[in-house]
Amino acid sequence: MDAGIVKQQEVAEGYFRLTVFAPAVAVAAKPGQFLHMRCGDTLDPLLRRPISIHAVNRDKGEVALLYKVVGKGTALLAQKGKGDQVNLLGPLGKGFTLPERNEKVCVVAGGIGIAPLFCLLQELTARNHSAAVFLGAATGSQLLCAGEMERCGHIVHIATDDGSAGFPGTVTGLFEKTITPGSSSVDRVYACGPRRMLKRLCEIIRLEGIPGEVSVEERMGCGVGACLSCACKTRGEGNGVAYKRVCMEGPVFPVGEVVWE
Amino acid sequence: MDAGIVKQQEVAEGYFRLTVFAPAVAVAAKPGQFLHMRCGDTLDPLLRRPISIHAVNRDKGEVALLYKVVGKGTALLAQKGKGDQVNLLGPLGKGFTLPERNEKVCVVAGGIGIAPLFCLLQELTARNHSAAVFLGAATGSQLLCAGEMERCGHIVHIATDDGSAGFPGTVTGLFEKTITPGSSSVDRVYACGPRRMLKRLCEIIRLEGIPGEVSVEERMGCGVGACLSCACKTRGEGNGVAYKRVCMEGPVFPVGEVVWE
Amino acid sequence: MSNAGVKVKNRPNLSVNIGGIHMKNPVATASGTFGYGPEYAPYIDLNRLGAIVVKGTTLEPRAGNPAPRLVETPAGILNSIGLQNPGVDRFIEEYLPYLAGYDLPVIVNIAGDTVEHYAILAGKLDRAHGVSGIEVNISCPNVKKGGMQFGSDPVMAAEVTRAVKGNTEKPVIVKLSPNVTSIVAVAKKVAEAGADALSMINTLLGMAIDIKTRRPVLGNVMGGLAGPSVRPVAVRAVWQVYREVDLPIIGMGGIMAAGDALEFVLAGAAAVAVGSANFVNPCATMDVLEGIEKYMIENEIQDISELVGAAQRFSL
Amino acid sequence: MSNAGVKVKNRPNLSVNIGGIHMKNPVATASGTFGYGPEYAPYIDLNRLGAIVVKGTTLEPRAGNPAPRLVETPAGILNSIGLQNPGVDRFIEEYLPYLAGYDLPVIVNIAGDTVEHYAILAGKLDRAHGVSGIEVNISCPNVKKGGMQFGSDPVMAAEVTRAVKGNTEKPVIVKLSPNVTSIVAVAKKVAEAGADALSMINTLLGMAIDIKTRRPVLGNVMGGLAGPSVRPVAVRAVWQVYREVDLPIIGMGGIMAAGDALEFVLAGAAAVAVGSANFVNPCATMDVLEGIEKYMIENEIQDISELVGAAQRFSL
Ligand SMILES: Cc1cc2nc3c(=O)[nH]c(=O)nc-3n(C[C@H](O)[C@H](O)[C@H](O)COP(=O)(O)OP(=O)(O)OC[C@H]3O[C@@H](n4cnc5c(N)ncnc54)[C@H](O)[C@@H]3O)c2cc1C
Ligand SMILES: Cc1cc2nc3c(=O)[nH]c(=O)nc-3n(C[C@H](O)[C@H](O)[C@H](O)COP(=O)(O)OP(=O)(O)OC[C@H]3O[C@@H](n4cnc5c(N)ncnc54)[C@H](O)[C@@H]3O)c2cc1C
Ligand SMILES: Cc1cc2nc3c(=O)[nH]c(=O)nc-3n(C[C@H](O)[C@H](O)[C@H](O)COP(=O)(O)O)c2cc1C
Ligand SMILES: Cc1cc2nc3c(=O)[nH]c(=O)nc-3n(C[C@H](O)[C@H](O)[C@H](O)COP(=O)(O)O)c2cc1C
Ligand code: FES
Ligand code: FES
Repeated sequence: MDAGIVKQQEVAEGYFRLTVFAPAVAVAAKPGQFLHMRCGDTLDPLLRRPISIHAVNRDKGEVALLYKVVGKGTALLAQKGKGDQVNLLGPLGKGFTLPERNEKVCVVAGGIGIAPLFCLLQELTARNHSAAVFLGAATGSQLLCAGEMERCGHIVHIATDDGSAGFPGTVTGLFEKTITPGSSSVDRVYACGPRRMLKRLCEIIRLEGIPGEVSVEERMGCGVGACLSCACKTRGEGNGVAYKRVCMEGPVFPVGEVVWE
Repeated sequence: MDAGIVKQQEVAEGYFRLTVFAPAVAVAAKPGQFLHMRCGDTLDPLLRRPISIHAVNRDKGEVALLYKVVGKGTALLAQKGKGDQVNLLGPLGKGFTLPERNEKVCVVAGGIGIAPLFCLLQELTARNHSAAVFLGAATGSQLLCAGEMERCGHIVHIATDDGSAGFPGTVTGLFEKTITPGSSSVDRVYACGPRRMLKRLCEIIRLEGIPGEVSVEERMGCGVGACLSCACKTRGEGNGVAYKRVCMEGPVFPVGEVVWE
Repeated sequence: MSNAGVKVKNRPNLSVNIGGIHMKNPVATASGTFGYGPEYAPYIDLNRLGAIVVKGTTLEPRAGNPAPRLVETPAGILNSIGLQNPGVDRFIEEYLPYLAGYDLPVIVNIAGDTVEHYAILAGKLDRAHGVSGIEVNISCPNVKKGGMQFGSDPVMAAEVTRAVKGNTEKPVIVKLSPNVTSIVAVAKKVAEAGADALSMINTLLGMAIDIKTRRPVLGNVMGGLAGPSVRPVAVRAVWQVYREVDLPIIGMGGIMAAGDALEFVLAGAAAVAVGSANFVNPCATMDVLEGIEKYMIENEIQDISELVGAAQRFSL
Repeated sequence: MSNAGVKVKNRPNLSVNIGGIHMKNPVATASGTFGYGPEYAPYIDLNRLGAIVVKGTTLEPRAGNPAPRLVETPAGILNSIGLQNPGVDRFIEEYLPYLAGYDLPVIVNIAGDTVEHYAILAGKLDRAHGVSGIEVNISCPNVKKGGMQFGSDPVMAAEVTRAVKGNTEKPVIVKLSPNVTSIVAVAKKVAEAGADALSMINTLLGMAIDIKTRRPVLGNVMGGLAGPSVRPVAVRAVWQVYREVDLPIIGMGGIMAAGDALEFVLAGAAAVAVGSANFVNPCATMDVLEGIEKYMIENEIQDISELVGAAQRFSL
């Protein structure tokens, strides 16, 4: 479907927030799901690009995306402005499982990984549920959404690789340092970020026996489960491994399911 | 080189006039030469598109192009607007040989063929030389530049295929009907238009023994003479034929040189 | 073209017969790009397809190749899925029944490590309810054993064809690889061995390297190139085979729109399959179908067969 | 990579030796896409090129194929120039002297109808002043006789190679066709026959049909596909040949930018040639060169040879 662009803003250098008018998507969207976006009109780039649903405004029928320009698809998307149309499919994929009312929730985001997690936090806010957010970025200027999350009542812990803001180091380092080992200070973790970060985080929380979910990325073809491109290695039945489709069975997987390599 | 777009106007449905700021081109351009334009930024479309120099304003450093949207290259070009940049090479090719001061000049244009001929007429105007212009189009709304040419003192004869304006029929039909056979009412003819039209026109003027030049089209690769894609069959030495490069030896050829098939 | 000049009053006839498979129109899906049907049911009415060709099926279940399995290339897609599939038995039990609910020919794409595998697969599918035809994949570049090796050698290709034909009454379509010196030579041998139809082309063997990591991008190193980038190669293959081999051809490779499909038909394809285009536009098959019909009406073509191979008339 | 970790202080070494031809950098032009030099002299300093490979040259002058000779395809170019050229004698007399004014290796691409033609061409160029090497084109899809036929058959390819080698002391590069079942098989035979280097790939055989006229677009029906669309096929060819044949490779096919060139180098090409990209950007060769140098500096590579085939280390 084609959706009209309501707003496009560069929120930090190379990071854009795109708001489209897509009431059907806004109604159906669940945190963790994604849209499959056509970034240009010609055969180059050819494929759609998956972008997580970042925020939803059901009243206005608006859906927001937060993305980083990394290649030609996202660069073309960033050229579009208010009034332009953009073609999208979705919402696609399986979202996050929402926590129980009384659970202590931690959200761990590395870089642009905050994109889908913000949508989850938005949902938690609506349920008067606040979370501890661990937000990491390469540098202070790339810490996205921190203020907005705090205003919604979430507690935001910050880490930057270059130490320009908050804890100097990785967000997993900060998380590890902050949670009290062995205690039940965390009931559930949601995470999204670079593969290395997710891998490390999963090690930590499995040691602590904390359940959680991660949103993973893989290169996609169809986005609808037909092409088997987006294979994610997971623990299968028995002790075997099986490839699951990030676009259908994911992008959100239980922490224990993903086989990191 | 990149040139800034000063103006882009849809002058008739599907026909655009694009003005760019390109002082070096404006100074060097000769009527009949062309620019090799990059229409998009991605690999599709891949190649540049040749477009004739339509008008030149040396004082302002501006060059205008007149083009018809026929495929994806021209469609992309038409999407650009004031302030955008467009990459171009040129001026390329060999232009028209200008007439002697006292020659009676006829200009015959079919459809978008008026594009390069207008530039020639502009040059004639600058020399106080007026021409008889035969302007053909499918329908009245596609008769381009007629008013402007009249204002410059040229006499414009009109033909439309559907008879909605001027002579009902082809522009070659009108030309044949108008010139007096055997007389010396025409000293020199310049023409541009569809291949079929040029072929017919060349037959007529060769019968009458009138010299002239035609601007022909061929699919181009490099535009600079390196790839030999733009072959035009011409009468070679002796009685043989030889392929000449439209981008180098053309696009303007003497009437007798082109072998029409 | 006896009807030239006569205005077409009725809707043109788009139905075709591909080696015994009746298709209500010439637009099929390409194996591996359309799953097993349900994936695209939210987007199009599957009943409007000429045929569905399902993902490559093997004797045993296959896990497929390691990620990444896909990388975009200029106007193309390089993939190395590696025939991930549940195996023929689970396919018949769990996936095939869904399609029984639809009124469209189901063509099952099969791949084996050995000639015998192909024969067994053919036998199992022969007995399965709801299979209209078998597409023999001797051209998959993404598996270690079998696959493209069979398709690269005319003699082996013929052997596989005979083995399949010997075990089924159902129409057999052999899918050819473009990674050969002469696709005509392979096609001829396959025709002699009894194939009912040919489909072409499977993907071109290719690869991409990530200059940051300095490694091949695909987990499996090499992959198969598909998409609009390969269309000129595919149209050429159809053109060459049409003139030498008297079997219906299903043409594919980079069909994004109706005009592309018509290129294949004019070159000699009796039907076409839409592959990667589904990823870009989930309604691509329907857009192609409607575009072909529109072209026929505008050009007063009453039967699609008038167009098949029509460009050959002007050839050297 | 003994220098890993050590900051590169001097500019990296980009010079390469291709079978005896010393190139100051690995960026050459692809035959047929760069004319004879003067065409691009207004845009770049020819002296900065690693080498120039001129248009395919034949014994007698050739008029070339009828128009249209070129059609754009998705991210590609289909051409059927048909080796239009003034013939070797006029080439030597009229075109070669221009390049003598420059300090760069001139490689002459030759094509013949028969093995003997190749031999005679080699002899004439051996005696010509200012020729640094001969590129043997046994892979042109656009001529009726010879051309790709020689390149499709390993035995014939070897025969042509031997004939050329027998008639010249100059380095001989054999240009391979991708339109074969096994490019490695051809490369091996050509290497045995004494080739000093290989270049790959020439164009893929393809065609396009105009659905309005219902005819092939190209005047010569079929043509050769080049441009970014074919890059995955070309990189794969270089990758395969590098592992099996011990000759320097000039890689080409769809190089538009430095990153593309580096893909070829990492796959195993010791040098690269820029073809169709010149049409899009007349400074493409210089942009590629500068980009390679930048990559080397950023990655602390002191000599381009460290990168040649580097991706092979991670292969299966
Ligand atoms: C389910 C899902 C949700 C996503 N949500 C977001 C989001 O909300 N915001 C956001 O900014 N990004 C998101 N991404 C990532 C986004 O899809 C890619 O950044 C985008 O496709 C890159 O397109 P491009 O054309 O700009 O870059 P390309 O030119 O395609 O690639 C640029 C670089 O990234 C690499 N690359 C491209 N795609 C992938 C991939 N899928 N995995 C690993 N490497 C890759 C390429 O090799 C290349 O080096 C998501 C991805 C998935 C799978
Ligand atoms: C020297 C020269 C000067 C020109 N000047 C002008 C001008 O001033 N104004 C203008 O509107 N056009 C001009 N043209 C034509 C213009 O270059 C083409 O219309 C343009 O390249 C089409 O690009 P596209 O991407 O829009 O269409 P495409 O998608 O490339 O093609 C659309 C249709 O046109 C056909 N086609 C494309 N190029 C050619 C060709 N060169 N010859 C024959 N058929 C072709 C295609 O087969 C297709 O059917 C000129 C051409 C030449 C060679
Ligand atoms: C992701 C993907 C998976 C494929 N899987 C199969 C397969 O299982 N069996 C098969 O015969 N062809 C397979 N193919 C090849 C397609 O059926 C088709 O021949 C090829 O993609 C060319 O068509 P296209 O350019 O329209 O995609 C696959 C192609 C793609 C892109
Ligand atoms: C217009 C054109 C003309 C060509 N002429 C020749 C030729 O004369 N001899 C030859 O060996 N290759 C010729 N080629 C092939 C190129 O040298 C090169 O192998 C091919 O185009 C792939 O590189 P590219 O994708 O960078 O263009 C030609 C290619 C094009 C596009
Ligand atoms: S992207 Fe096609 S199955 Fe997931
Ligand atoms: S377009 Fe390349 S020679 Fe004319």
